[in-house]
Amino acid sequence: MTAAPAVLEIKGLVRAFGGLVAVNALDMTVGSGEIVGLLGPNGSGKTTALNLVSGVLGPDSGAIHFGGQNIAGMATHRIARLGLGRTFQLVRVLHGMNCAENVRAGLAFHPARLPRGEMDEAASRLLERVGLKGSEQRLATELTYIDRKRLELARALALQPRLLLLDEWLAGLNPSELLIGIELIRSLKDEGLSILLVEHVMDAIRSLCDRCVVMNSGRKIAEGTPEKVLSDPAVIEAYLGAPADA
Amino acid sequence: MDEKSLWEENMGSSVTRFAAGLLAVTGIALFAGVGPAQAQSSVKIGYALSRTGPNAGGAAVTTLPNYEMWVKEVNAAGGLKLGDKRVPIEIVQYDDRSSAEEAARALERLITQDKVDFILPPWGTGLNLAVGPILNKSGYPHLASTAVTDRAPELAKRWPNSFWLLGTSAGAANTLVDLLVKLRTEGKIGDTVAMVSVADGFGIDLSGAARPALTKANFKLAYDKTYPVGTQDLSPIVNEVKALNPDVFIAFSYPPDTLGLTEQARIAGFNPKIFYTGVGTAFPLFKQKFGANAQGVMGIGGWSGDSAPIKDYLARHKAASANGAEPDRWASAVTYASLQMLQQAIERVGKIDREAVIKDLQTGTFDTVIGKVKFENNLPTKYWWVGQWQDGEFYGVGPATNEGARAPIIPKPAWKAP
Amino acid sequence: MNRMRLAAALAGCAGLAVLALLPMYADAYYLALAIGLLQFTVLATAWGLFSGPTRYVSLATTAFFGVGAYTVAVLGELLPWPLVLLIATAIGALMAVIVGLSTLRLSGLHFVIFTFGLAELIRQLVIWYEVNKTRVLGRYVFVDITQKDIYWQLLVLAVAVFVIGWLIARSRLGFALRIIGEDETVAKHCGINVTIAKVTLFAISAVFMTLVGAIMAPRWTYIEPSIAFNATISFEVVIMALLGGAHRLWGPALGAIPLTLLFEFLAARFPTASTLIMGVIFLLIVYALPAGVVGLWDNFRRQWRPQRVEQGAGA
Amino acid sequence: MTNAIFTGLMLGGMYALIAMGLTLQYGVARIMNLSYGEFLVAAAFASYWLFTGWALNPLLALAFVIPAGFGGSLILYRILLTPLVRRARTRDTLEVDSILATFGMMFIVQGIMLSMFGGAYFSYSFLAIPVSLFGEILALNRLIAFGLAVAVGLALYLALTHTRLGTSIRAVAVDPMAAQLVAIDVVRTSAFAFALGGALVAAAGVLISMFLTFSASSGVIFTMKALIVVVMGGVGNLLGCLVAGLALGLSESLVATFVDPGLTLAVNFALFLGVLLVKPAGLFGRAQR
Amino acid sequence: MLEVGDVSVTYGQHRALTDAALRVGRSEIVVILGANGAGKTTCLKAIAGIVPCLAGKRVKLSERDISHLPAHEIVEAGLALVPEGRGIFADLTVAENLLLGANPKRARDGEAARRGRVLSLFPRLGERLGQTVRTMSGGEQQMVAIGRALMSNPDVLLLDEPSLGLSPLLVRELFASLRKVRETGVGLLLVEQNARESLAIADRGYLIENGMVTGSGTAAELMSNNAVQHAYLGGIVASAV
Repeated sequence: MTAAPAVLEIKGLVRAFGGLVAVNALDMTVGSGEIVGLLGPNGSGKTTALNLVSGVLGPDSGAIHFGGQNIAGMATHRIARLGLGRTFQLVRVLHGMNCAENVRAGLAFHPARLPRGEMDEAASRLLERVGLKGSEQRLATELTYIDRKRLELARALALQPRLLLLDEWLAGLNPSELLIGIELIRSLKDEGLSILLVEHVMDAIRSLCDRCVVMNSGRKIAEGTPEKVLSDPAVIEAYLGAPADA
Repeated sequence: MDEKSLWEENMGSSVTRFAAGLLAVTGIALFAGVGPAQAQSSVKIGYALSRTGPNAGGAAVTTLPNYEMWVKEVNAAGGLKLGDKRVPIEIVQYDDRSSAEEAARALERLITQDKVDFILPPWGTGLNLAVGPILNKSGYPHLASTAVTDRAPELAKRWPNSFWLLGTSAGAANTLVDLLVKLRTEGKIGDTVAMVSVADGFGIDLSGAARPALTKANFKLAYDKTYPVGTQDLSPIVNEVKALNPDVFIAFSYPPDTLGLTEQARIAGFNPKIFYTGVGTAFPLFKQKFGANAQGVMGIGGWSGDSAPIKDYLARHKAASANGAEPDRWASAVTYASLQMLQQAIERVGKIDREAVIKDLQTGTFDTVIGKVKFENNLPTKYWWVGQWQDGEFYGVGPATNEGARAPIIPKPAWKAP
Repeated sequence: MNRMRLAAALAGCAGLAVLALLPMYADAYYLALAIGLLQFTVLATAWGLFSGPTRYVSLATTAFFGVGAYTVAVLGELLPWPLVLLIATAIGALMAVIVGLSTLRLSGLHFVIFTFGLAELIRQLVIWYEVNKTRVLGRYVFVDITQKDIYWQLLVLAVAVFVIGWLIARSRLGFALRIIGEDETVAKHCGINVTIAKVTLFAISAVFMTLVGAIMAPRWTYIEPSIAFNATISFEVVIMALLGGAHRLWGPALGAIPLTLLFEFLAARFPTASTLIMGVIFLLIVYALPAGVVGLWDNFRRQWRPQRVEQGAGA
Repeated sequence: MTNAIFTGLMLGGMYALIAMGLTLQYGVARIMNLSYGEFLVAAAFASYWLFTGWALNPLLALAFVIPAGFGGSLILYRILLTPLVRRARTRDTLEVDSILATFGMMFIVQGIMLSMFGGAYFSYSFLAIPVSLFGEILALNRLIAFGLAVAVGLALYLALTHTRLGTSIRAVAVDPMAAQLVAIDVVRTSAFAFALGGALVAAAGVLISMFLTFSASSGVIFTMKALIVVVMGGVGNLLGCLVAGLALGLSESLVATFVDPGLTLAVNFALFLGVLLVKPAGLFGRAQR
Repeated sequence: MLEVGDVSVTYGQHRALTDAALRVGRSEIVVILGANGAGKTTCLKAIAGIVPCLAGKRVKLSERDISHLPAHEIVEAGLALVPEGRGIFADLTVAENLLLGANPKRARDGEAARRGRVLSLFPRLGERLGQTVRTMSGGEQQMVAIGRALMSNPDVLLLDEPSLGLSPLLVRELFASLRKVRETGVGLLLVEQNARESLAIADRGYLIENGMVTGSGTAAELMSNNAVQHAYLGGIVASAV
């Protein structure tokens, strides 16, 4: 499908909660330097899929290859150290810390960590990168919703990830912010980062994604370019419901 | 939304002021508590007792009523006789909360802050041992009247100011075994013995001493187990022992267990020829709970219930305590006797001279409610180790050579329905 | 700023020197009181070291304390004192690692009760061992250690617990723990091995508790399980640390010191009614100080800081 | 063997009886009541006082002590605990606050009992008569306590599962936030559950005073026992309480009979710790917490 | 029937809702549209009294002022909320959840009849009365939640993303049932992702952006409103519809 070697390769992934199969036989790949959108209505299993990849949950069956290693069921911190950064659907920043510390949380614990002296500089650089220049000393609680999202992204980038999981990172941004956000993600791709994007904002998906995978009720129902999947009748039905009957 | 926990919440400033004030007042009050030394118009006597915690039950029965009664009596008579004048006793008392550390600190406070003239010991073996070095170092006489330890002779040597009035567990065990041997020779009992003990200092020491003594005397030890402190149902033990049908049942138990074992034995109809329990058998509570069924039950301790001083002591104790509580028939009388000894020693010396008082205690003879007492190497020569409830009184029956010893009722009469 | 720091450091050293010389002029009682204060300061601070960042309420204090005391009771007369302390450290750390690995996945109250049960279990096993193997329950500790020695050792331990606490706070471990305390999920996604971080901290905290037990043991000649594994110690330490404020290194000490003094004062002033009064005062504190002494301090600072800034601007 | 089982069941029934009130207080009202044992001992003292002073049969005394326990707990919750409940923003905060507050309560209740009765041991004899059951001799008073424990446990279990009030109590235990959505006054229901727990602990106190020796200082033993049973059975679950109590009682009596009475408490704690390691939420606990 | 004004909510420093005002009439279905995080859910919770609001909040239900009532009394007054994530008692059975739904005193009369109506609305619940809710599928849990809310005999029903996690077929069934509910005289206020379906059954709608009500109109107006399309539906409508 893609020429570039896959950074993430998921095969036959299954995870059930009680009677509910949240992710059902999911296959997908994210190629190197590729942005893949993971789409689907709320409750279709996207976040569960992300949680399985980042190790928050262990799969019932299936394989997840990340950088050539099967990480299915591996502890989260080990996956993170392999170079996987993520943001959360409900933005999670470290409220009691200032912005610099929030970013340092990402800098301090991965294998290729910097010497202490360079840490502050790196944190400032990352803050600037996401548009929070000069916010080093501000407490995370004092930030607006948008800025918390930026801060969360900076923390994920601090891990120097090979793959970035963004869980509705653009949700809730106003139109002008959305443009900035899209530019930011695109620039990350230009730096060679692979990104798996769970998103509802279709403008963003259109302009960013190389490929999309659409899920519904735990299953993959479509895959392809944004244009292709967004015109797929099955996708439209999943999203908007079948056209109302008379 | 961030969840803040208790230690991060803030609060109103009035509350702040209140709390700050509270702490400040506490601090001031604490240091104001360090009063100036008093002139010698009274004899200051201090003690720390377990008012709370696991030891409180024992201290409240055995020790506290005697301390209070003695002080009241002495002061009613005008006080301690120092030379030719009488000086009233002034009491300083603390709660050691049943903790060795608190007891140690309370005594250090009595010695250095309150500068008391004499110190009465705490209740129980552990606490008496814990405060031993402190009393020794500062030269206070230490009349341990509620401690049973096999190292008593050694401790008495190590701390010459200390007197161990309840003796050693070996003494207790040997007396009991001697009595059993005598009864066996008389053909009154067979040679099967069942023994249980509480897994605490007291039970372990006593069973540890009784075990070899019984074996040496060729008794068959059919059952020999321990149970943890705080066991709430002892019926498995009683049932199992009953099935073995021993002639003699020995329990080195704590008061709640003593009551529980006796009750369970009665319910299960376990009626050996000798039924020996304790601590607690000698408590008035035992008689109160079991009434006529106490008849023939043996236990640790005892006194010469027929002697006039004891009868008088019993009457005075009843009159002095709240709601007419009786003393226990073992360490209570010993505790009171220890106070009498202290009093006599002080009065013979005639002044507050602790060194001389210790000397007098080591060498003198004392007339007490438990008879004449004279220490040898800081240990008394006579103890009551085996007592028995006979017609509503707990008489000493062993050692049989003691003055006032009664003949035991063997076998124990059958349990009656309540 | 640097001059301020220097001044603070000098003041600290001076204070420490005063404390170190205390046994020279304090009488036995004040020495005993100081020992009590140090004991609870170290215990509560060590408790806060672990429970502050992780928010686990541990009632295992007395388990470690008792193990320390028993190490001394068993080995105190056989081996040189530093070696005894070293062994106590090792036992405490080992026990903490085993307990930590098996229990730190429990949450909330379950951890509380588990740690309490653990202390009781160890106590029962010690009793059973003594009863069945050594046939003597109580052990006598006759070692050549004076009250002053105990005081100095505790003082060293107190300094150590603060220094180590301070170092941890500045270390990667400390940073990791702050993140864990804020959000464990985020911590994992930052590559932090949460289990190792927690267990390490639990072990460090446990070592201090074990050492306090070991150092205190010679104070009481006689050790038996009910003395060494006294459950009230666990409760008092929790209460002190929570009262002081467990999320700051120096918070628990601010609870331990006034409460120890308060207990002492009540026991001395109202020996017969201390329980009742203690209960009432305790309730008052709980209602009046919802955020502990540290909260009081933070609040105080919050109220004053703006004014200070204004003054600074004006100058 | 049968004897050991009978004894174990009776003991276990007693443990369950002691713990049932706490499982309501903690499971529903979310108050981790450290003064629980003190209330139990207070009820035992009340029963002792009524029996020795007024010659009132302890079983009749239940008629006075249970309402007093209910009323007293209700007042306590209203005055002392409601401010904490209102102040608490999360369940954890309330837990810590209630631990601290009831720790103070523990001292107060104990102090009052000390000043009223002193520190001595208390015990009296009531219905301490042997009855024969399946060839085994048991004490009638323990048998009655066991019977009442099982009866009360089952009755409450049925009431909680089969009545509207019971269901709303469980609703508060399961999800206090959602309970508001069905017009349940969470604070009132919690107060009721706490008071019901108080009534249960009062009943337990009266019943165990018939055969256990107690003193003003023995409350903490009962608190701890109750806590262990509650946590082991699953917080807020009466059936779990009964099962855990019986399991502890049986293990204690079997170990005492066949292994060594010295190991009973160790085995109790080991069993408890074992259950927690395998099922952190307790035998009947809900999976997610 | 329901009139709301000046509702503002802050979470810490973050202002989630500013002076929201809206109105729901009798037998009316009103939908709130807006992007994730815009404040829709907060708005419903504030009306239902389960998040604390800043001073000045005005909520009137059937001419009665319920602004300052605690949450459980708001239910008693006739306003029921089906929260996002359903807020059902997962450890209890379906029957128990329905029983609890009828807990308000206003719901006791005619409980049996109402229960019959709910079960005919969601026949699947009738088959599974004894089942613990936790073990049911997402759609079934949603039915329990709505059924439970209906059991309280509400005048106004607030629904937070009722179609969340439901298959298209179920969504259609659900909206059909909501229409039936409306026919009984109940006013409905819903927050929905599923814009087309919800606007199709709605009478009117409000648009929330960044915590503020920025627009309102009839369903038809909103359907063709550019701002709505942009803020909420994004490009997908433009391209796919």
